[in-house]
Amino acid sequence: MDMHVAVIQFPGSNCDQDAYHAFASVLKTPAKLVWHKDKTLGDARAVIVPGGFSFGDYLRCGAIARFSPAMQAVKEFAANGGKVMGICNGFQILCESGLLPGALIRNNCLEFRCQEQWLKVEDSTAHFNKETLGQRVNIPIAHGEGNYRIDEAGLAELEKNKQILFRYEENPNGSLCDIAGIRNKAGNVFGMMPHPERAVEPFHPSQHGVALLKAFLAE
Amino acid sequence: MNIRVFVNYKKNVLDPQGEAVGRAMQSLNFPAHPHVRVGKTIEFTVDGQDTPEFRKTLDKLCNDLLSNPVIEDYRYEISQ
Amino acid sequence: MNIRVFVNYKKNVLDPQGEAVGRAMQSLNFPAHPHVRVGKTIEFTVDGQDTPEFRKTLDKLCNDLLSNPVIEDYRYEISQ
Amino acid sequence: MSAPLPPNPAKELNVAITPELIKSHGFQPDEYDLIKDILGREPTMTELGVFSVMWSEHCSYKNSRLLLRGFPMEKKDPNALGKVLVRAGEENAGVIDIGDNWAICFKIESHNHPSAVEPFEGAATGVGGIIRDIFTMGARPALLTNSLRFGDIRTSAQSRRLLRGVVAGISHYGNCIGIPNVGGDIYFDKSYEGNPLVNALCLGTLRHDQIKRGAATGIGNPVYYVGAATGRDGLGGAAFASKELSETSSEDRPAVQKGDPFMEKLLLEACLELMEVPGLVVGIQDMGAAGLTCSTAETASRGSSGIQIELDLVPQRETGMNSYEIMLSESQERMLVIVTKGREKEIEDIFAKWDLHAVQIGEVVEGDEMIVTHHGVPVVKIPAKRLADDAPLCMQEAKEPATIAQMRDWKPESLQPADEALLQKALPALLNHPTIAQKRWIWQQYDHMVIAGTVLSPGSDAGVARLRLGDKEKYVAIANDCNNSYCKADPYKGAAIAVIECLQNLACSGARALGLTDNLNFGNPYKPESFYYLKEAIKGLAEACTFYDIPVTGGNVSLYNESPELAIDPTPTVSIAGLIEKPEHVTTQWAGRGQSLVLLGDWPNELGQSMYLQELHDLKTGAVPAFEFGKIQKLIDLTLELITQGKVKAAHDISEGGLLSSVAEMLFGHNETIGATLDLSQAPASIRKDALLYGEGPGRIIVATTDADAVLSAARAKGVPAAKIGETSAQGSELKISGTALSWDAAALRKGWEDAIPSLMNA
Ligand SMILES: Nc1ncnc2c1ncn2[C@@H]1O[C@H](COP(=O)(O)OP(=O)(O)O)[C@@H](O)[C@H]1O
Ligand SMILES: [Mg+2]
Repeated sequence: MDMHVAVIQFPGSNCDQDAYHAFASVLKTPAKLVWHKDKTLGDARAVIVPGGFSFGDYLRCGAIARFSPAMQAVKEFAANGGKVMGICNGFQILCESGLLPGALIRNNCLEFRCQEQWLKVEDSTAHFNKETLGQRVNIPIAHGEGNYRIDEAGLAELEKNKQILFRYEENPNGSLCDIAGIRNKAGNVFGMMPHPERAVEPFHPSQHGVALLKAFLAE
Repeated sequence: MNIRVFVNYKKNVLDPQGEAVGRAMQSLNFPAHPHVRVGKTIEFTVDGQDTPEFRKTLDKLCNDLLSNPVIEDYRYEISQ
Repeated sequence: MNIRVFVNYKKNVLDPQGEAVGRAMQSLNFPAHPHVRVGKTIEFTVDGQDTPEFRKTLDKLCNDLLSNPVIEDYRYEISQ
Repeated sequence: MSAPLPPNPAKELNVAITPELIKSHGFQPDEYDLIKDILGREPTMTELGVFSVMWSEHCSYKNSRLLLRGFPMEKKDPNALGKVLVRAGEENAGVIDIGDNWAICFKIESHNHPSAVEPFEGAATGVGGIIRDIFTMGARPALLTNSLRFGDIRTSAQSRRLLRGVVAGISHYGNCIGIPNVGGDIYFDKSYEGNPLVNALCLGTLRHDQIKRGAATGIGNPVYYVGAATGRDGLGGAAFASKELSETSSEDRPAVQKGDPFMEKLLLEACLELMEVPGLVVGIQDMGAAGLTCSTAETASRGSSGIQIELDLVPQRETGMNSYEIMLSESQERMLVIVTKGREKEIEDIFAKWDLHAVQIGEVVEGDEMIVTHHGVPVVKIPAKRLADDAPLCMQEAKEPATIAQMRDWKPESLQPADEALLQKALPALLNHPTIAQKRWIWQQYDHMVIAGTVLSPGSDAGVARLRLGDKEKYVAIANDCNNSYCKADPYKGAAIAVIECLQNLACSGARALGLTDNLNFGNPYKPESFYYLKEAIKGLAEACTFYDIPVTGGNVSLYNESPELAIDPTPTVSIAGLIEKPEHVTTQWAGRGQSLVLLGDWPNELGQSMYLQELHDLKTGAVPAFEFGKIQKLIDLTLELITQGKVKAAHDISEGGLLSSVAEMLFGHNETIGATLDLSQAPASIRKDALLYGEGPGRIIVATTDADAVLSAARAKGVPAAKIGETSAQGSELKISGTALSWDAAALRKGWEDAIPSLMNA
């Protein structure tokens, strides 16, 4: 069996199919949907925790999803060095799970924002950098709670370890230091509010998501 | 027992909703200090006794589910 | 004065958030009754005295801004 | 005479049916006689409630159904693309063939009154309701749009509050479920002060073999209730004014329903999964208004069967609800499903996967009656078909309002010719009017990109979505419209123009129309003037649809949109869905640099009911612009032909704000604002300058092209008047009209247009 990208489906996920198609139909990479009650990820080469409103985003975004059995499997997968990316709600879930530092709170405008979004690419890893992705990328956002928060020590850590992946050119949500996406210290867990799976086809705002998702999968 | 859990942002965490409420109060000429904090209450009932064990379970619930310790504090009230 | 306003859904209004939290508690085997209600607190300070006039202004604020009287009830606590 | 039913287990319901109760349930004395005739006895209190909701305006279309019979329901050629597979009124929503064994299912619905009471929840549950109508049919929702009307947000804080709440509510519900909102329309006018309109549309896709019917058939088949528990939601309505009907005080009976989009998302996924299982689902219907009553009565009626349910089995959120309350509750996110007997475990397992309960509450029975028991005691026993289908239909008296002739007779000559100063100032004034200004403040709060299929986001003439259908792809476009001033001045023409404008919007986007859904928002039908508007508007829609061969596949009627002081302007909102053959045909309204602008259609030459008159002369008057169906057909065919031949780079119709406003909008490009030099010297000298620049009316499309000659000769061949009216500039952003001193900086115009709504809403 081919190694596949596992896309976790929670009740309330709504970008699971989009992420699946970005890999399966656009990148032509085998992908598989994994139900949140599953205890294993099968033969996954990487995991996507997709966007949406898992469990209605009630209480706090991602607060309930983190207890799903599949998230325990994701934690083990990440602990063994497996690659995990959380997009939007997935980013929130990874923060709630403790797989990524910090937290995401209400946009400072208090409204949902759906728009094209230019991001400054930071030099973070051997694959996530200006050389592979370009100086700036246009990746849409769609969220009500994308305002990234972390304490001073945590922020200093992020900067020191080059854990910041992207910053907003024009900050849409009040996020600290314009942070749009980060990775963990080890460099195998990624989280970002913008939606790369909405930037992969000719009619999308850009096709910058293709390189981005490839960089995520790159060994 | 009736349990009421109060969850609030930690003091130094920005509270966008609180700020907006503060601004709105000012524009209504309500004489409050603009520093407003908006928090959550979660109320439920549990059969049983208020034992130290129970408090331990409740603390775990508050830490794991009802609040996010990275940005929030909680406290609770237990009444019969 | 410190003022703390509590806003909750009226008794018979559906509280989807409370229900979701109730289900989550159950799946974590926390022994609460599944009927959970989630509410809001709004805290702020005001210079001045707790007079009947002040309470009138505060009630107006609660009705106009802090709660939605169609589906929510409020109450407040005033402390010095 | 039939034997009376035993006493209701809830003693508060065992009351005599007084004339007051009959009246408070909305019945005329002769209607009550009909009920007694159907039952062969006096109704019980619960039955009175059941009849009142089934025979309400909302469910039975009492005052509009006879008029609606004028709509074309099918294509003239039944084998043409766009064949109607499920007709208007047959089911929860109509279905149209789009080829390759696939179909679209779409409908619009209003939630005006709830939104006036509680804008956030009212709008949110409106979105929830229309989404259920679509997935009930077996279709997966693919897009949403909304048609909104509010008072003037420049002067009315109340209207700003309503707008803010409504947009937040739509955003809350649609975003959570994950259906892109790709467009809509919105007008601001004093007539909507206190009476906002909130019409929500959903469009879904399905294979022909996935179409589900809301029919209860097969004696012994179990009837399931799925979704949220029933509470006393929405029981604050008229029938409940008499408080003896409930033990609960009115304060505890929320007049508005509260929605739970998460629950709806689970229901949607679970129901679609359920319907994929061959032969499992016999019938399915959502519980909208008067949920349990309507769904049981209608499924039984459609299946020509009897149905029996026990209310003790109905999941309840509150204690002590009586049969009247349970049957009339408007709790959201509930469905009724009838499955094949013996396959109960299959439905229960699918719902368990989604953490939902499917509860059997009854079964399909012999005979033709809807039987409801509570604690085992029969409380309702009504012939289902007669309850569902025999509501009295009325034709009210119609009288042409005097204002119609007054406005028609207004003479543009009574207005001084506009001097250049006025012409100069009019453009920014119009572009800053909230009705014309950019609506981004609204749609940036909607997730318009989820599903990753949005080809044209809100902001151009129509929304366009790529549909992923098995291994096929198709492109669907949707446009919404309705100009209230036109409809007030002439409901027949106004309604026809709404259809025309949708067709033009679709053509400008490269789409051919398939079918129409409409929402008739009017005042009290018992007022002859109000009824006249309704009747004439329906006639206008019907004639336009018949001419253009666009079947009406469903819609909604919302009457009584008035406060004691004021009725809304008549507002038959129209939405038309269309198909775009190839992705390369998708066209926007944004011109590029160095292109020619060509006007297709006659030169603008009318001022009546224009935004220019309203804004710059404070006059809401004049005749509604004239049009000829046939000429517009040619214009639309020409536009589509030019687009498919690749001769057109951008297209935009002339609507509110006239020619100059349309040109300006074409210059407000995606990446930059460009300029243009217009040359209108070919226009007949007899046309007033203000009418030429700012007059409105259907039948005109401006296209941007790099081959003006080809466009002009194609137009000549088709017999469509056409004239080159200018060129976009190679650099800079000046918009000017040669031979005049008129000149604007398009970038400055754009700023005013973009800031108009946010500056009002964020103040
Ligand atoms: N309520 C709304 N929701 C979403 N989009 C809207 C809404 N109102 C207007 N729009 C979008 O704004 C754009 C301009 O609308 P409108 O001014 O009605 O243009 P037109 O006159 O060309 O129909 C359209 O793309 C439309 O879809
Ligand atoms: Mg319009």
